[in-house]
Amino acid sequence: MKRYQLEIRVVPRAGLLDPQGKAIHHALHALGYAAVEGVRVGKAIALELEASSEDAARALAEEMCRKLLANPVTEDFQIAVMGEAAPTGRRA
Amino acid sequence: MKRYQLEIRVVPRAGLLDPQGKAIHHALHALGYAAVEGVRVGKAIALELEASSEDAARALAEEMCRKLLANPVTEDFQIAVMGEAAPTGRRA
Amino acid sequence: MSGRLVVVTFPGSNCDQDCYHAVELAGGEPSYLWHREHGLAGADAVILPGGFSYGDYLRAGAIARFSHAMEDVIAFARRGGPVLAICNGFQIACEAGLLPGTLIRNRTLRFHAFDQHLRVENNETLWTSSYERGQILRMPVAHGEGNYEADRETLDGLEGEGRVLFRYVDAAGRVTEEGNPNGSANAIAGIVNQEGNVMGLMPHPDRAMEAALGSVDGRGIFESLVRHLSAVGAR
Amino acid sequence: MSRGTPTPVASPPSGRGPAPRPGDPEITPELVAEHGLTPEEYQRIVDALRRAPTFTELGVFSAMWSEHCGYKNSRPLLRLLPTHAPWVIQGPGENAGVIDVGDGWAIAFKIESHNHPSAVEPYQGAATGVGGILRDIFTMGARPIATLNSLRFGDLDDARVRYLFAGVVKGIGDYGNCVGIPCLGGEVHFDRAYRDNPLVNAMAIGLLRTEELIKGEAKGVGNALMAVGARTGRDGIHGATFASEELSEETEASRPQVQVGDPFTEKLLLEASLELIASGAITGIQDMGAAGLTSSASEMAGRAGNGVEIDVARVPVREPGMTPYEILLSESQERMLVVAERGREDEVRRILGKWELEAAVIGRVTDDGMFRVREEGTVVAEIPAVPLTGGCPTYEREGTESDEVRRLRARDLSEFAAAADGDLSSRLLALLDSPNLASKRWVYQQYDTTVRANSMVSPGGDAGVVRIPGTHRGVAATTDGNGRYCYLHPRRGAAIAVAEAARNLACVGAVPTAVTNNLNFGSPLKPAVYHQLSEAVLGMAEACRAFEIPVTGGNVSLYNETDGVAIYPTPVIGMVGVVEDLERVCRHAFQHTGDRILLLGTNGAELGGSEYLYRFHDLVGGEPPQLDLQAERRLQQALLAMNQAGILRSAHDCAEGGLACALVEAAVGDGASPVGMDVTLADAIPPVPLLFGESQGRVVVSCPAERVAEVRALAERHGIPCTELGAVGERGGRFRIRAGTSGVDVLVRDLVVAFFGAIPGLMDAPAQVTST
Ligand SMILES: Nc1ncnc2c1ncn2[C@@H]1O[C@H](COP(=O)(O)OP(=O)(O)O)[C@@H](O)[C@H]1O
Ligand SMILES: [Mg+2]
Repeated sequence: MKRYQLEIRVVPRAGLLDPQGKAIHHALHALGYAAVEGVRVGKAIALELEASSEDAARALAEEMCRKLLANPVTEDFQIAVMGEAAPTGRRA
Repeated sequence: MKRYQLEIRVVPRAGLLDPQGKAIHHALHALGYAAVEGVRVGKAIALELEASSEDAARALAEEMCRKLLANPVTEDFQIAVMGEAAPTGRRA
Repeated sequence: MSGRLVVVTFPGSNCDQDCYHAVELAGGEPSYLWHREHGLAGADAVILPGGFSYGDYLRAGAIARFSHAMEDVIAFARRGGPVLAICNGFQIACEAGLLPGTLIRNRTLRFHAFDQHLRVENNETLWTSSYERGQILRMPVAHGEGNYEADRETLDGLEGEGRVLFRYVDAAGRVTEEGNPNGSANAIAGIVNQEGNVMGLMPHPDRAMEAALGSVDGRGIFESLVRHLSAVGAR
Repeated sequence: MSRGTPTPVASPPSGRGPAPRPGDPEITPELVAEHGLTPEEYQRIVDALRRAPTFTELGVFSAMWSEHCGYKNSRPLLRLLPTHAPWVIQGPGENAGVIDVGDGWAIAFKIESHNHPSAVEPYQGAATGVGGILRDIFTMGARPIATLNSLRFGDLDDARVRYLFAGVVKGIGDYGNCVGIPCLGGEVHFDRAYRDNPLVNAMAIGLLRTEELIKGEAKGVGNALMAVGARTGRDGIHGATFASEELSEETEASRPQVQVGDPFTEKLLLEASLELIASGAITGIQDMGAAGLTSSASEMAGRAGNGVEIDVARVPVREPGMTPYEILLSESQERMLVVAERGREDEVRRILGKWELEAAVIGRVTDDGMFRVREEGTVVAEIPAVPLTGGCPTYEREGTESDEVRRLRARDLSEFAAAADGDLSSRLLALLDSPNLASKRWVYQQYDTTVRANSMVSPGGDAGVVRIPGTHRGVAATTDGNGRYCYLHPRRGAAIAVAEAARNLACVGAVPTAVTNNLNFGSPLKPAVYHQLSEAVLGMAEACRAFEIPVTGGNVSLYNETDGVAIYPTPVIGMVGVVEDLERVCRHAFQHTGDRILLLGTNGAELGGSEYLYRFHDLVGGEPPQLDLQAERRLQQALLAMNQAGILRSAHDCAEGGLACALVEAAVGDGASPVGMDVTLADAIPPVPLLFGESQGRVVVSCPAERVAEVRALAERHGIPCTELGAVGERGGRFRIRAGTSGVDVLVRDLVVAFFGAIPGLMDAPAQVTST
């Protein structure tokens, strides 16, 4: 078993209302960033887990997203395995 | 000017308590994912902007993070330029 | 005999006592079920109360739905047992798939707490039988994530089948921007599932049970339920 | 104060102390100074220990002897406050004050400041402030039933101020809402004096059966000290000392001092603590608040006259490699220290476990009066508990009033009084547009005010009222304070805060019963500030004596300065009252068209310190309103008598903005059904001070026409002037005030727009979004 560091993005489905993204979009325009478009705000979840291989780690993370981390009705997710984690896992 | 697609992660400073990460960590353990550690939750912000170059885009995004997107006291941020955006910028 | 209503308490529930008290006022028999326990045997109806189960971390209701109690509640609902899901309970019910759609952050991104007007859209349900159709109610809302969203088909289904029971309106009873506290699609405040036995609503009937507190408009929901239970001669 | 420099401390004067811990810095005069200790104070430490302290011990002393924990500069003054009354169950000195409210019920209540944390990080600073005050309440065995808050910010035209204001309000709301405690009221004031040093004072009230009271005492030698709740991290190390330093460019950059609140864990801790106390398995419990484990353990030992021994290696930590210094001084939130009956530790673990919380035995109660800390085998700190908790030097300083204030107070205001330039209606509308006078609905609609279904009067009126379930009684509460009055006349200003709070309570029909207070001031090392502090305490004491209202606790926040400039002296009064009969609760809004409107009290020609002067002449000056404590007392009694007789339809205090604004507030109510009004003022006073002056001792009441005689009679019996002003008009009608040849005449709808629209108008622009 190895420890892997993963970064998961959970983002609101395209087309679905995103009040936070909208507010930030407005705020950025108000601050003068006129060329900013398509702002979407989701969650960035970083975690470490044990798995036999990178693929196994990814599969495990996918399962977690389906079960808990993402709302199947409204959110999509992407998983990035950042490689092996430092030996001592920081406690959450 | 070109349009770039950026992905920004805004994450709680290391060492600061992350109650949300803690709760998700507990929940994942309760669901049987015993080997998960170090869960940290931040914001995943996706946006498109216009800039003369990739570096210019990154610089602009950094400025936005400092001014608005990240809380300088409690959060760090990372910026990834995902390359040029599809011609029609999705509206937020 | 009156109905035995079980109020489920999750870590972070904070309207469980309010619901318990509301059931008493409506003439039902309340009891509590701790989220870690099983035990809906003998229950005639279940209430998922308001609050911040698991701090609403990740998504409101996302973590609570995995408790032992919720396994039973889901089974109970599938058997046709009445489930009243208020505020955070509504969010939990959506996460658990007992109700369609989802509740996202309020349009303003701010928590809103004030008295809100609702319109009874359908009074031919076990939840609303003691109201008039079109009746205007006033009761507190108190939530940060009450913005009801669902895809077109779902919304059309809800509307077409009369499953939108309560809608946000202004004091005059009209559906308006200002009258919609959180930006919910179609100003939806409360819905039922296809079978009609699970109702979710964001406002707090449990806080509108006594004139001394400003409104008795919430009584109708609890009284309709209790009346229904005694009618079907609670099992 | 400081003479000489500390003798270099190579070899301890006498006795063997703990050996210095590898990696600890050497104790130098610089290090001592960095810990906020003067050379004299350091010498006292050496004397108390009969040797030089270790680095860990120095940290412990500096926290316990900080202003925040040690009350160095305020304790002698606080002794002047009246603290006794037959109904006082617990006075100052515990986590919170406790009073008897009848039928076997008691309430615990206290106010606490989180000014500096909120200046650095408004959201977390305010949130953790609420968390701390709630723990102070439920560690007394009381279930929190209400919160209030008192806030001060700069002017809202400043983007940084809007950011602080929005963040603080959201922080207070998100935390209290999640724990599920209704907000009953509070206040917000805006003045440039608070621009970089906002004030965030949070108050909480809890309900308990008198026999359920428990204290923060380490009783029973051999009993176990247990750390319960959240794990210990590197949060806010030295926050206690930090809270007593003035804000500088440096502290702006002091990131690690931010503490993050977890209201979910707090809610679990609340339920678990009350269950623990009910179980009888524990003999004492205290929040690990300012100075964390250090203050809770040493104070609990001190109160019981015992000692404690702690092994830091057994404290559950969030991060590896924490030093004893860090573990002892961490201010991680949502942690408590409990003393468990020997042999019942598992029972404690079981109860905490039910609530998904940890409980770990970290030490024992001893009989040697020592605060002893081990790291596994080795002792890292060994300090006599008494000097540590009680030995903090206190200072009585010389105060002198600043000439500038004397000049400002002497300022002649007649030019402004005269300037009634034509249209008073537009003046009134412009005044209502001031955030200080406008409705604070934008604020309190972000707070859950109805959770627990016991709120009888929610924010928006003179005072909040929450009922005591199963009785006809209720508890009323309010917070009040006016920094401008206190700046111009600290003693009178503080007395006015007490008088206004009592008036607010009497208006809703509650008997003013007890006070908690928060003293927000600049640096006491400055004679001008020390003068403000001592005078304000005297004013508070005088008023509380005159009203026979005891002070059961409070909090002192000094060094509220930015780059050497102090905030206004801002004593905040949190007052609770008892409502004997909930049926009689009276609200501030006019109820019925045709009801008569009467004024209790006397109009004056007093513009000094008014919002009118600040708004239209950018001036904080003149004599603040006069105060007649005996008349105030009689006014309170008259109101309560009228309330008893059930003859009032509404009662509303005249405060900031004067008579005109009080009438507006009564006419617009909560905005849902505003009513017109027709009032005539006969006083021989120029219209501006008559309408907008802030004379004290005035209340606007309304009653049915047939009750006017009774109101007059009761007023007369109490020696309170009573003038009939006019009548309540139609729904949505005209709002008329006739004052001599001039006056006000507007549609009440226009008042509603100005009154409720002002703060949203300033706050709801898109660029407000903060990252929290
Ligand atoms: N920060 C706050 N939190 C909750 N309620 C508030 C706050 N600020 C003001 N309020 C409410 O707004 C109303 C008006 O406040 P204030 O002008 O101070 O009243 P008064 O002058 O009678 O003391 C009161 O009911 C008060 O409780
Ligand atoms: Mg006030």
